[in-house]
Amino acid sequence: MAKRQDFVVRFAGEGGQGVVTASEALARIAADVGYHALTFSTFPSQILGGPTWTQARISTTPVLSPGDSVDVLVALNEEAYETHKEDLSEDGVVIYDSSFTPNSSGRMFGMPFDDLAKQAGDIRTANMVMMGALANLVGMPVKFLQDFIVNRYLSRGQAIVDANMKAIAFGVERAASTTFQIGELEPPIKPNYKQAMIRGNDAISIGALAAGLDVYVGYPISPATPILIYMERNLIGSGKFAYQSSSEIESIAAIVGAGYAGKKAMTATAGPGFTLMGEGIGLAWMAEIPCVIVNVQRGGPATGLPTKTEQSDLMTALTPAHGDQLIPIIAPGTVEECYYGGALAINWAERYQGPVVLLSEHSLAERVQNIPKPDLSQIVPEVRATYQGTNGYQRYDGYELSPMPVPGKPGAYVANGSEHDAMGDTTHLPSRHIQMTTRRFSKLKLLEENVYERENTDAPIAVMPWGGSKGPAMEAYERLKAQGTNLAWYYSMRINPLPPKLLEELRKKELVLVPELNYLGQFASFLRSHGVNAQAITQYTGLPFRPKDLVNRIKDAASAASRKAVSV
Amino acid sequence: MAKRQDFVVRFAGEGGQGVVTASEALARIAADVGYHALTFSTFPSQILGGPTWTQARISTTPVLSPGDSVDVLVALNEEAYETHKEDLSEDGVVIYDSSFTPNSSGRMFGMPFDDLAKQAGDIRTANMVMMGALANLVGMPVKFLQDFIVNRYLSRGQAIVDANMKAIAFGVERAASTTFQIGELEPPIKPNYKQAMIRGNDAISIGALAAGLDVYVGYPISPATPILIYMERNLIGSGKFAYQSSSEIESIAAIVGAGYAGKKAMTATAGPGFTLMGEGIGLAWMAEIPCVIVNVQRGGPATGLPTKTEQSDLMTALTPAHGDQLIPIIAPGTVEECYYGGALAINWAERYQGPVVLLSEHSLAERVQNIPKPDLSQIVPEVRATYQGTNGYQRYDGYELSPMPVPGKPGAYVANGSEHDAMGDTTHLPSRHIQMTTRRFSKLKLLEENVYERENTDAPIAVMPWGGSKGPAMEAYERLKAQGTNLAWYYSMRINPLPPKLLEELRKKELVLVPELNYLGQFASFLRSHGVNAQAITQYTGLPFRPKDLVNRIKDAASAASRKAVSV
Amino acid sequence: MTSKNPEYDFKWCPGCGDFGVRRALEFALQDFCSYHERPMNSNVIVAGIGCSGNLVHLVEGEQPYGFHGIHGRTLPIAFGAKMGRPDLNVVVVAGDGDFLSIGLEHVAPQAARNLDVCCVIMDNGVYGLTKGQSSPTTDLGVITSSTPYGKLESDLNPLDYYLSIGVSFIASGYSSKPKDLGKLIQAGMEHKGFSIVHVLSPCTTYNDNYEQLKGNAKKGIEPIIFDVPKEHDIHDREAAHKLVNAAKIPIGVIYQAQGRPTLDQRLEDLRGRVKVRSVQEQLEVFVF
Amino acid sequence: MTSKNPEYDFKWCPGCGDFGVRRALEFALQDFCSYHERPMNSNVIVAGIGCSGNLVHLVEGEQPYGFHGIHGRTLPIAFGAKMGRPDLNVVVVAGDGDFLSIGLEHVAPQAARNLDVCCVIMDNGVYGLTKGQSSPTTDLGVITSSTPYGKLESDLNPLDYYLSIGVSFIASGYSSKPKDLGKLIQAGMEHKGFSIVHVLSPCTTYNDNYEQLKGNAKKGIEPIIFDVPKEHDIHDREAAHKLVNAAKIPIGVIYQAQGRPTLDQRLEDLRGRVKVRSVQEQLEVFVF
Ligand SMILES: Cc1ncc(C[n+]2csc(CCOP(=O)(O)OP(=O)(O)O)c2C)c(N)n1
Ligand SMILES: Cc1ncc(C[n+]2csc(CCOP(=O)(O)OP(=O)(O)O)c2C)c(N)n1
Ligand code: SF4
Ligand code: SF4
Ligand SMILES: [Mg+2]
Ligand SMILES: [Mg+2]
Repeated sequence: MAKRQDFVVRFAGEGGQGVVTASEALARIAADVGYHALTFSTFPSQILGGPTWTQARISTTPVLSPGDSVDVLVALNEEAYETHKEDLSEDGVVIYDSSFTPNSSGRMFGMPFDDLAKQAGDIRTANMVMMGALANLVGMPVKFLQDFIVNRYLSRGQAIVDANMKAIAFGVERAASTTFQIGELEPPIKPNYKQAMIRGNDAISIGALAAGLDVYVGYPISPATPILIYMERNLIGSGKFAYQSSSEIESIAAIVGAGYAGKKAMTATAGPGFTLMGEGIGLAWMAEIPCVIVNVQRGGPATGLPTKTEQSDLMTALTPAHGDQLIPIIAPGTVEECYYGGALAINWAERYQGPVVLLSEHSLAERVQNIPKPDLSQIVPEVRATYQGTNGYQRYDGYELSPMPVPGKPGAYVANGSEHDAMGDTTHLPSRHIQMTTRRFSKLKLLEENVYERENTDAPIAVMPWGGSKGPAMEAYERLKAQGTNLAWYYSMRINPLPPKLLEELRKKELVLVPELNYLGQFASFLRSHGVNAQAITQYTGLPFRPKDLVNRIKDAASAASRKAVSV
Repeated sequence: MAKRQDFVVRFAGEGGQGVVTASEALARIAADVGYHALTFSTFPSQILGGPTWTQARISTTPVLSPGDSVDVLVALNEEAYETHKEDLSEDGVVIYDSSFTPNSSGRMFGMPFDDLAKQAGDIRTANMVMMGALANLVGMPVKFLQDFIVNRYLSRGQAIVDANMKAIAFGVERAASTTFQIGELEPPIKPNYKQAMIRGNDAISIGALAAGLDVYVGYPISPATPILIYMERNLIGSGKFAYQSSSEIESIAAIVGAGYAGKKAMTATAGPGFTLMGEGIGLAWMAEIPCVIVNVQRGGPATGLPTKTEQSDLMTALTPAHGDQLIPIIAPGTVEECYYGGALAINWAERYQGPVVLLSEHSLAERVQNIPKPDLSQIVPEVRATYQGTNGYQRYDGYELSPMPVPGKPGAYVANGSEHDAMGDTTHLPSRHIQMTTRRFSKLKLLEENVYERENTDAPIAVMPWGGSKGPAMEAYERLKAQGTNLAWYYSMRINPLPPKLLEELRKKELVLVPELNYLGQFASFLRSHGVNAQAITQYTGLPFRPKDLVNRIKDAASAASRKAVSV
Repeated sequence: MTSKNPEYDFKWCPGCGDFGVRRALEFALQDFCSYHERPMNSNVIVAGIGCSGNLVHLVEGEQPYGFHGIHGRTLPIAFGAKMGRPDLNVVVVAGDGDFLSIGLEHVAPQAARNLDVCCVIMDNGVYGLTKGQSSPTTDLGVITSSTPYGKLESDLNPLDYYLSIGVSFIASGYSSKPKDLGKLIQAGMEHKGFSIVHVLSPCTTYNDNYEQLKGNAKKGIEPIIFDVPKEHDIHDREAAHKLVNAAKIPIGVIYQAQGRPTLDQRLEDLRGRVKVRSVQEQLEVFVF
Repeated sequence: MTSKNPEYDFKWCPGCGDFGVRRALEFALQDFCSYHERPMNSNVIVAGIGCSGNLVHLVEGEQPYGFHGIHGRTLPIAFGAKMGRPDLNVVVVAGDGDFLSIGLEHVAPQAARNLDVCCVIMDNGVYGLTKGQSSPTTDLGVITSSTPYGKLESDLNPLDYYLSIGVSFIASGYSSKPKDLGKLIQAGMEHKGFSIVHVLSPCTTYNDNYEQLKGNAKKGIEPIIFDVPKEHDIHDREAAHKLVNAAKIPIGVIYQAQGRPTLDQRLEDLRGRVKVRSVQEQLEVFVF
């Protein structure tokens, strides 16, 4: 039998049982030895306790989705077992805590994690008991685990190292005594480049900082809070400012104020906060003030599903406020793109002098993944065109972008949210409204960049996911390709403006299938309004797509379309 | 020469010179004698003074647009003359105040309005001096004016009546001494039904009241303030409540609270306030609470153009908040539809248990027009389905609408803006999010009504305006028809959900031309996302379309499309 | 609206002050209903977003109506519900973040209107639900997840704030004495007008200040709360002003205004003064 | 930013109090700039939406920067501008509706932060620009276009409000004495911290109360304003509390806190305490 390319381990229990640490540790260990790893978690909305599960997918090649099913389920209590057993793959194995006895049998065995940890000398090593058992089940050399322990804990004393070693041994022993195996994992191909193990939210933060962020103002909200916390801790140098606001309305107005004053400014929020920011975003568009709004999407509408993932804020992000506008949007699809997207958003805002929305989502925000170490040298922070003259300047002159005066220097004007003349004074002249509207939209051209992914472009039917659905869609696409299905692949994290050449290509397709996590098929609808025959493949469960579901749904949609094409 | 069917008189001067009263008086007089009349005004945003103009269009048949040009310009100062002279029709006449001398000559004559009024015995009769002159120019019998004066002023004493009579005589005299005429107006065909002379905003208010409105909470903003003022004055009976809020965020949450408590509740605002209401509207959608939000559109974005007209809030109105939703929208196109639309909005909200947006706009809000007296008996106030059982009821059960419990009666539940289970408790179960999302969207079906206008439906190219552009588009359509152009006509004030049969028809069209007052072509884009080959004819000047411009643009667009069709 | 619902997926942490507040509210509602012989379903609880707001799902026994909406908007929702239906007893439950940060704008207008609603505020000096950021009542210099180097702004004195904007009934409570607290809440409900019962309700996970509140004689920690002195005249605004500016936090009724009509009373009075026109009559104004 | 711009289409009504406020602000800006030898373009005026906010377009002479944004958001815009650029002198100009109704939520947080911004509030007791609706400072019972049967809620006492939330400099001014008012505004700009100069600036069109303010001896009308007594100690918070709760309205400096650091000073202090890591160093944390 061929060796496995990847496996998924899910840890399920109560919040507070170390479930999150377990999967992150597993991911970290796997990455350390050269595998590719990616975690996925959903939390209950309660603070302590509550049913919690997280998983790690370990693979020999880079993967971008949580996968289809679970190969090893570590169930810390009966409820966890009952909830998750149906997600097990065919040859999946359950390791359960001996505190309960599952009411069925099969490929499963129990272990007293805590007892064994205590025997090993430290109750906190229960994790490593699991890890040992896992290593045995998937045929991962125990040496990797042991090296990890030494690296991590030696500084805290030999006793801790020893306890962990013992814990691992107990785990290995118990698993070895069963006959189960889930298939040996191929050995890792250790990447020859430097790597970082990072969460989507942190990647956005660092990307923005790499592009020169000066000011951050945000209000706590799941799943965007980690960006606030990152900034509060790190954005503190001279000329820098990070602050928790009293509301999202304050956040957006504050970054508009900072952007006006010459600073690169950003906020991050989730749906409810984003909606509250609408008026301020409209102001930034109208008064032509650079600023970046990160919306880490969660399930909506209203307070919605704060700890679940969804891609249902696109329509609102395009026109968050009344009046004519179409806000530039970047939607990263991977943790790596969170970094580059964060930087690009800052650059776009400076370049076109207006608000830019970065649409991330819960599943990316909380995902820990090893990626090539972000390349700081690839980010060229753009510097806004500023007025350098000595006076008499008309800030809003003409039908295109013009340099922006900076308070404290010559060029005083009124940044104005009412329609205005060239110096920023309020006016209602039709000719001015025409000029300024044209001017505001003309600037979007500066953001048209023909950067996107394309593959097998001759196929009449294309798959084009957006945002966090990229991973599962790509995996589905690869499988369909392997099955011989003729499909084109397109992907762009630039959502608005879309790369013009991409749009041209899409318009020529018979059908463009858009997997997206919402009810309305929001991106597909946006594409249709651009003259693309797009059709959404939707899901609204609060969870990411599973590649295997997408395989089926893409296949069905594609063949329905072909049948229709024939019968016409 | 055939007699004229209509004429347009524009009064232009400084705010405070009675310009608004003049055109409304003219409209009222004309309507009194059996003509159809419609005013149009734009105000400066300053409070007193400032260049102001308003006009009245008088016609023998009902008209719905301000027309193309000006037949008589009454210019009260030089600036007014200079600004408006280019809008004069070919045989148009200028009456100017003798306080200045125009720097050109032509069909024009001066009169000392104030002096003549003083001579007539009352400076306030300057209006009637103009009216007398006008009557003479357009060949309208002076008797009508005299009757109007007697009706209006007799109760205030004979002296006032006499002064007005004299003023009219002075006006007639002076105009008669010129050789100008703009063509005699056909005599009126007095409608045999009762009429009302009413402004769009008042029509909305009365429509909503006719449908049983209980609670109104609003914050002042142009051009929606008159609805607040109407309600404060009139919605005061037992069980009724009208109040000025401290902000739009308070307004929306308050009407959601009232709707929850069993009341028919409404607010009115303009773009900036509407954007601020986004989160509250999303809450009403999520928690399934009936309420109505009137958005009287003005120029946007941001503070925009508070005293100008535009139709640029459609996209925001469809998805005012994050998350999946598509808010029902009614957009009245005439003053009459303001009345019926206001009532329908209340009914829709009760019927589907959720928020409904009524999209009016500045030009309708401020328009005074004579319409058939609104028929109260045509409005059947819908009564929300309420829970009548005695207990154990699950408010959010099932995939479709269910009766709503009313506080104070059995059926206690939690109205919840977080995703919830059947009793309204917060939950994150995927199955619940699927059920509730389906449920929320399924209710839109209850609003699908096949009520719309259609004409010449066999033509491959259709014209389909929306909202306040209905009037100019209809006039353009009629002219094109008269010219023999083969075009279909569609119109619906139901914007979302669109009448299903209408959509079916539109999908079959080669091209649907959508005149709309915005840059993006928002409704056309919405139609394209529904699979209709729609193309917008846009204008973004803050002013309504002129029928003659539309005639040309529709003709051009239609023939470009036909050429393309041929060349393919 | 019952802790036993298996689909409902939130629980307070062990020891959370909000348990006591819930108990107190249950006492208050029950006593209020039996005293006035009104059904439990004539009460509406409007809840904020936060750990505190989850109270609305956790009331035991006979169920009041509830509304769990969006962050910071309890008061305007309560405003609409109450003015639409003055017969209902409307109670707001919210946290310090919900009520005094994002929702702050809504407090003064209701005080000015003297809206007849009772607010029960659970002040734990922190944002609990979002895991420990600073709130308006967090002290200057305190380290939280969002103030890693210490909070840079002063704390708001909520009781002083309520007093200055004219809230007509103000009480200060403590979550660990549900019976006493229940009485304060009941008094707030009985009060005709806008009442706030501001409760110190510790967050054991992110800001466990039980010891500071109650004191610990052994460790030599003085309690920072004290009972409102018996002789305090609750109708004396200046005395109340002194009380809320004392070095420690008073527990009890701080202030009650006398003779101020509520908004619904003023509205009722207006109805007596003004002629109501039917829609038909209104329409006639425009007919010619 | 000049009354002579032909495209600019707004004018105050004759007699509007805002003319005087504009004049006073011009005095203050000029004196402030010449005293500190800083250019006029280092001042930023953040304006609210209302007749009052139009001040930003009407400043004569050398031009400061301006921001005329959206209704109610002057303070958060000023907050971002000031904290991004502490070297700028940031001045807020807004009306009673803009600042105390829709914008009310933003005042207390800036007081808590002691943001170094000076606010000039033009209180005319009415919404001028939207043509005469009631505002938070309109008295109970007053008839306006939105309160046809009399206002049903009490008025807010702005000075008391500012005091209770800890605004560190509070002055009360009157538009008809631009020289005096200019001095108050200048003092507010000089104050290190959050300062509010609350100006009685009558609306001749919708709420002409000049006579009540100044009094009219002939008609036997007593003025409702009085000068802050010479002996008033502006650093005494309790004395200030008495002053703002007096039967009439004091004109002058009401209160100034001493020794309270501003937010930018606290931030500067923090920078001294904490090690700043470069982005490169931050990234290394994640590298393995
Ligand atoms: C508009 C909006 N912003 C932010 C949030 C996220 N959020 C939920 S609860 C909360 C703060 C809760 O603090 P508090 O009101 O003190 O309640 P506690 O949890 O401490 O009881 C925040 C910021 C949200 N749900 N909606
Ligand atoms: C979000 C929003 N709501 C409402 C308005 C309408 N509006 C403009 S100015 C104003 C009130 C102005 O009152 P005030 O601040 O007292 O200024 P004044 O005109 O009296 O100087 C209102 C309600 C708006 N522009 N934006
Ligand atoms: S986090 Fe704090 S406030 Fe929230 S439930 Fe836990 S103890 Fe209570
Ligand atoms: S309406 Fe009042 S506040 Fe506005 S400009 Fe006129 S006088 Fe001044
Ligand atoms: Mg709290
Ligand atoms: Mg005002």
